[in-house]
Amino acid sequence: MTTVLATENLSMSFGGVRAVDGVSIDVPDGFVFSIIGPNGAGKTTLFNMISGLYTPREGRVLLENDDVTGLKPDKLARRGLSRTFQNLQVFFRMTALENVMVGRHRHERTAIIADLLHLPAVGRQNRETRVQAEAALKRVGLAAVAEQPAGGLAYGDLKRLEIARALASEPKVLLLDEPAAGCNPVETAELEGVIRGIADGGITVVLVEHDMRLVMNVSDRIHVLANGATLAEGTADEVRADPSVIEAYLGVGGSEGKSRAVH
Amino acid sequence: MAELLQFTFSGLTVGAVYALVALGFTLIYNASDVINFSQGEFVMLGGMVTVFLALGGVPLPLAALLAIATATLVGLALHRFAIETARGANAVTLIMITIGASIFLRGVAQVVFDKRYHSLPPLFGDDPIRFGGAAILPQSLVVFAGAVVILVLLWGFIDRTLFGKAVLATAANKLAARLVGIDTRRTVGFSFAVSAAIGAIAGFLITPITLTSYNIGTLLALKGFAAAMLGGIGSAFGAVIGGLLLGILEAFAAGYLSSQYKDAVAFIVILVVLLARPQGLFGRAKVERV
Amino acid sequence: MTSHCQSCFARVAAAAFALAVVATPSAVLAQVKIGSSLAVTGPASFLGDPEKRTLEMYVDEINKKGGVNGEKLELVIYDDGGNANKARTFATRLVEEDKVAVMIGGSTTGATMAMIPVFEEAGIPFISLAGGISIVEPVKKWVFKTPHTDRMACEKIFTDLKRRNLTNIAIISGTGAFGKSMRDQCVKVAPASGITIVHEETYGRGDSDMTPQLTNIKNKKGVQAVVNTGFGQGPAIVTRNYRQLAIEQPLYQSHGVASKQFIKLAGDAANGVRLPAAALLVADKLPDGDPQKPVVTAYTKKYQDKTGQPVSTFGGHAYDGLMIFVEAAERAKSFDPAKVRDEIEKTKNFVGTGGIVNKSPKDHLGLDQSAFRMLEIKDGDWTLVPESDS
Amino acid sequence: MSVRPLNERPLAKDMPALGDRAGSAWRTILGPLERYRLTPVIIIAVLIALAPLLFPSAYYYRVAALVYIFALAAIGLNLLMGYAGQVSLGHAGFMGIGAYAVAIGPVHLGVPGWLSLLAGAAISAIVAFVVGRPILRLKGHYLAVATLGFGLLLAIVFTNEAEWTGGPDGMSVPRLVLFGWSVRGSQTWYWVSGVCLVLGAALAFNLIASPAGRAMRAIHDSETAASVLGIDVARTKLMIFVISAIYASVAGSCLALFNGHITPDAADFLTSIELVAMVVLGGMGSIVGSLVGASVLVVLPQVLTVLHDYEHMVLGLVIMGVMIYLRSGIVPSIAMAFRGWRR
Repeated sequence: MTTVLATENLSMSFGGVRAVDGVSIDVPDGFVFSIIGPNGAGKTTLFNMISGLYTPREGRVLLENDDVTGLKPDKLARRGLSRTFQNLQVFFRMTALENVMVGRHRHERTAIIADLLHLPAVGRQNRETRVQAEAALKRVGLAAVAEQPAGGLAYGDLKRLEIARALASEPKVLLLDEPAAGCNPVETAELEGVIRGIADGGITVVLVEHDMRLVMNVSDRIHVLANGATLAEGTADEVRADPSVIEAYLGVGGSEGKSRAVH
Repeated sequence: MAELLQFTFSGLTVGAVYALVALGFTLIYNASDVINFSQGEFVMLGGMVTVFLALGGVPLPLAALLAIATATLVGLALHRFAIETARGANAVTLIMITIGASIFLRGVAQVVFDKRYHSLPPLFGDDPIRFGGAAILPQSLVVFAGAVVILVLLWGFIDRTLFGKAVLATAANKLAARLVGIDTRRTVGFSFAVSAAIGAIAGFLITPITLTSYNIGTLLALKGFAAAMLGGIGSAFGAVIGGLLLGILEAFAAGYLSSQYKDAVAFIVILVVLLARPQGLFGRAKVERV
Repeated sequence: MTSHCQSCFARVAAAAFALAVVATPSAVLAQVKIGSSLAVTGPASFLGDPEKRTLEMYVDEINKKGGVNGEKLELVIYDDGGNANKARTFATRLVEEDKVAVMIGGSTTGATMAMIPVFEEAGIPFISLAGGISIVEPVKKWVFKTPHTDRMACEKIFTDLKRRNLTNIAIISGTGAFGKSMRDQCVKVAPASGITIVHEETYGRGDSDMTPQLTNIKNKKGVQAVVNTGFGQGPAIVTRNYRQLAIEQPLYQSHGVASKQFIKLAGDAANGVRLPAAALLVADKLPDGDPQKPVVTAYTKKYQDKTGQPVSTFGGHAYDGLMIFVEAAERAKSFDPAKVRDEIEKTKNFVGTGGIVNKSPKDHLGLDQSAFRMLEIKDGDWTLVPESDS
Repeated sequence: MSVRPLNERPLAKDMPALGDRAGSAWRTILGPLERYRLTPVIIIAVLIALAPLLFPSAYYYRVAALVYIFALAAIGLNLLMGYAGQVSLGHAGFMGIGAYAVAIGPVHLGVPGWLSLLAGAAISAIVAFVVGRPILRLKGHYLAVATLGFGLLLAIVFTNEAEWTGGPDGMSVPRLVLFGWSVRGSQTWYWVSGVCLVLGAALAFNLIASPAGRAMRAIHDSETAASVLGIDVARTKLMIFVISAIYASVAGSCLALFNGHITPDAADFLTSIELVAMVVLGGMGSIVGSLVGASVLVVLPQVLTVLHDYEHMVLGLVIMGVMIYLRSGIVPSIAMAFRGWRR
C-alpha cells in the first residue's frame, strides 16, 4: 500500500512548551486516518504544520514522498492537500456557492487582464467552476442553500460547507479538523456518510475528531496523541483496547470511563 | 556633542507631545479596538478651552480643570451617542464615526473659538535650561514629566484596581468579559472619558510649546497615531516610547540629514520597524487560532 | 458668545430649510454680486478669516451708504479651505450660478492659479488676495492682485541687510506655500542684491520645535543674519527657539507675520526681530503727513472694533481689493465686466492699506517697494526702522 | 467518485414556478437582467447620459464630472478595501502620481498628455508593486499606518521637489489634446469622466465575478482558508493593490487635466481620508456604493455652503449619522432594508 502523506519526527514548540514532540505518521492512500487525543494533545498543531500554516521546528512532512516541509499552504494546496478548520474559516461575505467556487481556484486558468476584460475564456471558466462547485455542494447536501450568503447559514451547514469547499479543490489528501464539533447527532450521522463517501471516491482523509463514535465507525486507522507525543496507533479495535489510551483520556483507567470515552 | 544633545532635547520635546497623544489612542484602542481619530480634537479642546476661559478671566488652574472636564464630557458623549449607538458595527465604520466626530468638533471650535493661534504661559517660565551647550525649555520637561506620570498612573490603575482589570479583560475578550459580569459598556465609556481627559491634559501642557488653534488636531492625531503604532498599539509603554522615538527621529533627521525630508525619514524608519516587527515595538503579536 | 451660539441653532435650522430651496439660486433681488472663494478654514485660515470678515464688514458699510452706482452689493463667499480643486469648483459656481460681477478672493496662490482660467474664459475681473508673483507675471487680461509680492519683501529685507553690512545669511523657511514661494523669490533675487545665502533649513506645517534646524544654522560659520519665511505659528516658534538657543545674529521675519498676534505668541523673544510690513501694522506710528495714515487708521479701528481681534495685513488686502473694484465701478458708471476691468487697470494713486496702487496694462499689481516699511519689534510693539537712504 | 447525497433538500429552482403568466413573463425579461453582471453599469451609463437633462449650467457639469472622477478612484480603493479587505490611507498618493504625470510629462519632458496619463498609470503600478510587496504583509491598523506614511512620503516629494512640481503652489497642466481635438470645458470633461467611470465600473464588476476576484474576496474573510485552497495570498493582495493604484492614478490624471492646475493637495492625507470616507460611506464591497459615496462627499459641501460657518459641523454630523444608522454603508444598508421589506 502506498503512503500518500507522512510526517517524520515532527516537532513544534510555543514559548518553551512542546506542543508536538517528534510525531511520525504514515497515511496510506485511500485511508480514513484519524488522529485523536485529549484536548491540548497537539492535534491541530500537527495539522497546521502538515498544511503549511506553521513551520515545524524539527522533522519533515512528506507528500507523495516529496519533502514539502516549510512549503506555503498555497503551494501545498496546489500539490493536492486541502483541509477544513476547527474554528470556522468560512468566507462569510460570499454565498455558499461562491465559497465552494473559491475551492476550485487551483484548477482555474485565467490571467488578470482576461479577468478584468471578462474575455470569453473567463466566462467559460466561470461556468465550469460553477458546475463543479454545485456538484461539491450536492455531495455534502447543501445544494439548496447555494445562493444564500454564507454568513446566514447554520453552524452544521457551515461545517459541511468547508468540506464541500475543500472537496471542490479535488485534493489527494483532505485534512478534516473536528468536522463534527458542534453538530447534533443527526448531523454527525450524516457526516459519517459524507466522510465515507469521500474516501470511497479515492481521497485520503486525515481526521481530527473528538466524537469517538464517528471516529470508530469511519476510521481505517487511528493515531493517538497525548501531550504532543504519539501514544498508540492501530485500527479502531486495537486502539479501543489499548490501556495507555484509556489512561490518557481519563487519567486513571476504568471500565466505566472506557465505555464513555470510546462509545 | 552639544549638537547631539540639542537634537536629543528637541526630539524629547516633540516626542513627549506625541507620546501624550499616543497614550490617548492606546487606551481607547485597548477597550474597544477603535482607533479614535478625534483624539487630536481632545488635545485641541484642552488647549483652546483653557485659553478662552483664561481670556475670560478665569484663573489658569481652574480654566485647565474646566477644559479637562469639558473634554471628558465630550469623550463620554462621543461614546454614548455615537460609538455606543453604533455598537456591533465593524471597526472601519467606527473609525469613520470618529473621523466624522473630528470634523464636527473642529467645526464647533471654529464657531465657538476663533481661527487664530493661541498660547498659554509656561508653568515654569520662559528661560531655557542650559546644559552642555544645549538648551531646553522647562515646559518641555513638564510635558515629558506629564507623559511619564500619566503612564505610571495608567499602569497603576490597570494593574492595581479592579476596574483596571475590567478594562484589560474587555480588551482581551469582550464577550468573555461580559460573561464574567463586567459591564463592558461602562468600561469602554470610561476609557473614552479617560482618553479624552488625557488628551485635554496634553493640550493644556503642550500649548506653551506647540501653540494651539482650532485645527491642530489633525496633524497631532496623525503623528500620535504613527507613534502609537510604532510602539505597538495597545501598549501604554509602547505609546510613550513610540512617541519619544518618533520625536527623536524627526529631530535627528532634521539636524543631520535634511529638514525638508525629516517627516519622510521618520516614516521610512517606521515602515522599516514595522516590517521587522509587524506588531510594533512593544505590541503583542496576534495569533490567529484556526 | 452665548447669544452668538443661541442664534447658531436658529441659523442651522434656517439653513436646513434653505437646503430645500437652494436649487433655485437667490436671484430675487437685482443686486450686484461680488464673488469670493477664500481659505476660511484649513491651514491658511488666518488668511481667509480676516479677509472674509473684512469683505463682510465693508460690503455692509457700502450698502448702508447706498451702495455703488445706486445698486446694492451682495457678497457671495465660499470656503475653499485653501484647496485648489475646491476653489476651482467654487469659481465655476460663482461664474455660472451666482453670475458675479467681480471676483475678489483666492487666499492662496495655488487656489488662485487654479481659478484663473475660469475667470479668464468667462471674462470677469478677478482680484486675487494671494501673494505669488506668478499670478500677475505674465500679465493676464482679467487677473489683478492686491498683496505685495514675495520678491518685494525679499528685496526690502536685503536692502536693510545691506544697510547693516550683513551679506551672508541663512534662510529657514516653512514648507507651506507661502514660506516656500518667498524662499524661492529670495534665492532668486539674492545675487542681484549682493546677498549670499550660505545655509538653508526648512520646517513643516505644525512643527513645534525648530531647534535642530537652528542649531545647524548657529553652527554654520559666517552666517551674519537669519531670514525666516513662513506664516502661521511657525515663525513664532522659530523666534522662540532662536532665543532659546541664544543665537546672536539678527533675525528677520517676513510679511507673513502680519499681525500683533505674532508678538503675543513669540513673547519676549520677539524683541529685536525685524520684518517688512505694510503701513497697516503701524497705523498709529505713521507720521501725520503719510498719505496712507487716514486709510490704515480707519481700517484698523473699524476691524478691531468689529471683531475684537488685532488687525492683520491679510484683511487689508481684501479691503484694497474691494475698494479698487468699487472705485473702478464708480468710474465706469456700470458693472459691465469689461468696462470695470478696464477701469481697474487704470487705477492710479489709489491709497490702500498695502500702499499706493498704480496699475497699468503691464502691471496688474501696481505696488512698488515703497509700499513696505521695515519694522522692528521693541518691547512688545512695532517700531518703524528709519530709512535713511530712501 | 459517486457519493450518496445526504439530506438533500428540494432545490428552489426545481420547484414549480408559482404565479401567473404575466409574472413569469416579467421574470423572463427581468430575471436575466437582474442577474447579469453588468446591469448596474448599464444603469450607471444611462443615468450619466440622462443627468445633463437636469443641468441648468456648466457648474452642474463640473460637479458631476468631479463626482465621476472621485468615484473612479473610490471604486479602485473599494476593490482593495471593500473586497480584498486591505486598508489604504495613502491612496491619494497614487492620485498625485497620476496628476503630476500629466503635468510634468508635457511641461518638462515633452510627452503628450494622453501618453503621460498612461505613463502615470504605469508608474503608479510599478510604485504600488514595489511598495506593496513589503507593506501588504502588515495587517489592519499597521497596514493603515504604513500606507499613511507612504502617502505622506509622496505628498512631501510633490511639495518639496519644486523644480519639477512647482512646489506647494502647484503647476499648470497643459490641456489634453486627442487626435488634434483639445479636450476642454466642464461639459466635455463631464462626458470624458463619465466614460472613464463606466469603463472603470465595468472592469471592477468583471473582476469581482472572475477567478481572481473570488480569490481577492476570499482573502478578506480568511487568509488562512484562502491559502489552503491554493490562493497565493501575498500575490493576490499585491495584484489588487496595483490595480487600485492604477484606478487612483487615472482619476488623478483626469482631475489634473480637468482642472488645468495641480497642487500637492490632491495627494495629501486629507484627500486619502476623503477617498476612504467615500468608500465606507457608500458601502464597502459595493461598486455602486462608491459612486454614491463620491456623490455625497462631493455634492454635500456644495449644498452646505448655505450654512457658512456651520458647514463643517453639519458635514461631521452627517458622516457620523450615516455611519451610525447605515453602518454597512449607504448602498448595502438600503439594499438590505429593501430586501427585508420585499420578503
